Amino acid sequence: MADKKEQSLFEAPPEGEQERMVEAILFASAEPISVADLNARMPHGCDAAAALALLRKRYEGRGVRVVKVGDAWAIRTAPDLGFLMQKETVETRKLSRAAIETLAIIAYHQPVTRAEIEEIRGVSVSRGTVDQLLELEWIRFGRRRMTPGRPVTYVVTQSFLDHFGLESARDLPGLKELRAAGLLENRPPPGALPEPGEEGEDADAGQSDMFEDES
Amino acid sequence: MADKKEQSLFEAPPEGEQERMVEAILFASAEPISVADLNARMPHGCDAAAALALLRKRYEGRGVRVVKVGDAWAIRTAPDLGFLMQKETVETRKLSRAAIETLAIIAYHQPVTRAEIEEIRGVSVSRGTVDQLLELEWIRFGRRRMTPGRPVTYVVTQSFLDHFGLESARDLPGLKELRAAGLLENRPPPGALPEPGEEGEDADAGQSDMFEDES
Amino acid sequence: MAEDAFEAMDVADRLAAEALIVDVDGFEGPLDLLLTLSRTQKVDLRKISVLQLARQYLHFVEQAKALRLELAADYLVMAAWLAFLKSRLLLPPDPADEGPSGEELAAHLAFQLERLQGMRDAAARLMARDQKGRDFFVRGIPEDISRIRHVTYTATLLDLMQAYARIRTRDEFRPFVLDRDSVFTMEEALERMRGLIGYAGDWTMLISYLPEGWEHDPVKRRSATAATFAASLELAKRGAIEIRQDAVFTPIQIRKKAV
Repeated sequence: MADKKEQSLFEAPPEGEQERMVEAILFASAEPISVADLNARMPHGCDAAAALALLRKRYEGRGVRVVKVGDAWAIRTAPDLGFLMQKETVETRKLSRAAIETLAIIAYHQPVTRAEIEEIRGVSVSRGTVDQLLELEWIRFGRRRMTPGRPVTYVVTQSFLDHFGLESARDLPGLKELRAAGLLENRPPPGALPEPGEEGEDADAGQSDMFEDES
Repeated sequence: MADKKEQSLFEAPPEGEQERMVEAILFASAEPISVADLNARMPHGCDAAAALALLRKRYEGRGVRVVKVGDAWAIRTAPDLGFLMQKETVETRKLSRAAIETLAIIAYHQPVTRAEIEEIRGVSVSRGTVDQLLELEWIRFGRRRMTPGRPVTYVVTQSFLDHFGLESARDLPGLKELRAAGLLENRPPPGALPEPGEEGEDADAGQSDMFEDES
Repeated sequence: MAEDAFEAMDVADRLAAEALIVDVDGFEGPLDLLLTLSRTQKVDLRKISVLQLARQYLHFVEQAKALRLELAADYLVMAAWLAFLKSRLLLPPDPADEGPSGEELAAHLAFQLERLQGMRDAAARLMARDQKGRDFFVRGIPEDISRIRHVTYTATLLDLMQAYARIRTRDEFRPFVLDRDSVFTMEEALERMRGLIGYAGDWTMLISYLPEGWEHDPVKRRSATAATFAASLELAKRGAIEIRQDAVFTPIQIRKKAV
């Protein structure tokens, strides 16, 4: 590289070489560079303006372009490729416990009012949780309940069934099956009145009711 | 290539267009970008590897070059034009002789344990030396060696390859000669039976692993 | 072999070795010193005379001692080892000796020196390469990549079922309590009798103290009887009542104890 510098003392580098120099300087510079600055940095006898013109032409129609910024020059992405400068990331997160419980209650007890969900969960249901499930399109509003206040009810959607691979919400396993699958571990004490099976039946019954409502 | 086979589903952009895209993405980044990242950012059906090959050819002999760094790609100025870049030159901290030797040993013997580095240099490796190389991000921890004590190993990084303009660790200068001369073998001292630090066999296995990994 | 081992170190080597002493701090340990010493032999490292090298090193150490230079322990350890190696190389091999031969040890030392030299050359070649930020440069104005983050939420059927199971189980799960519908406790019996006993001045049948409605259901009756009997024993113990029974299996009677 040293010989190139020396050579320039006697005569200017060839045109193509000057173009390479402008290219390298524009590429590496942290800010746009004026023609005067280019000339100052290039070996004696160079004509930065001419080299720049060649370079601009070379980059015509390329993925990047040589553009004028004020009275300086810089290399920039071609405007039609700006879309490449964004990186879309998709993050998959698990539903919160509150959301999945609320969803489960809606699926098993639909149509169900917010008050009913709260009664079953034993805690209040935040607006955000319901909104999230609505946004996911896993639940939607059902008919209003014909009780005082005419509260809205929630039901699960076709998207919900698709996501969980269910033909209908009736296919959700009842408590009996959940227990058989080992999902219910806390057995009530023997002789305790509410028989495990009964509750399952109950849930099922409630469910089919609701579905009749639906159709 | 890939675009042909996906053509039936999606019309991939024409080759020239893909080349422009790779050009724009590489120009926009100071860090090397992997082929996988390129493909992820380009429209469906693009073949970044093919576009890279075209682009690399296009920039041959120009002021900037398309270089391979490990399994990633970057655009860098041509080394012969470095003299124009005084302004951009980064003053790197002078590395001590110990640090340079340690770096070389890690590069040529990777993955290598501290004990092996010490065995080769004949002196203990100071913590500061390794810390400095880690800080420069030229080395990182590799897999633990499966020998008693499970010592950590060191390997060189993509930043190392990038800094020294290497496509891969295989391209280290003189690697073949050193290997042919048997100087990269971890030869246990004669008469040393199963002594601590006798990881000769293992080290070799690990090493060829590493280099096979590269391909 | 023994004979040519005795060849004297020539004067130039001696001078070179002595010059090294002044610079002892400049060495990175014994191996580094050995490598430097080996250069005075001006031969390929593979053809180096380890015996001669050992002598050079030992000479170096002696000189350092004569000059009262403080040598680090590892230099002395190496000196001891090289003295051992020297004797092995000079003496005919003892067939009874089990350890590695002098030649093997010498070959390994030569290998170590060659390897260290190899790595030094490699390091020099590496540092002589074009380097980023010195010889070639990265893009000066990198463009920001805007990140667009999409968050999708997911749950599996199992999550759903587990959640439901969790809720339902919570309902069923309460602290363990016996079903007490048919159990009359001693405490309850005590409470009941304490209230009634004041009124009865004379002997009364214990059975008459059973709570109302417990007399007919056999299960309840059994429990109430047991509790009431236990309570009466307790009251008798406290000295509040007296108990009597005429014969085995005849009715038990109680009365308030006269004060």
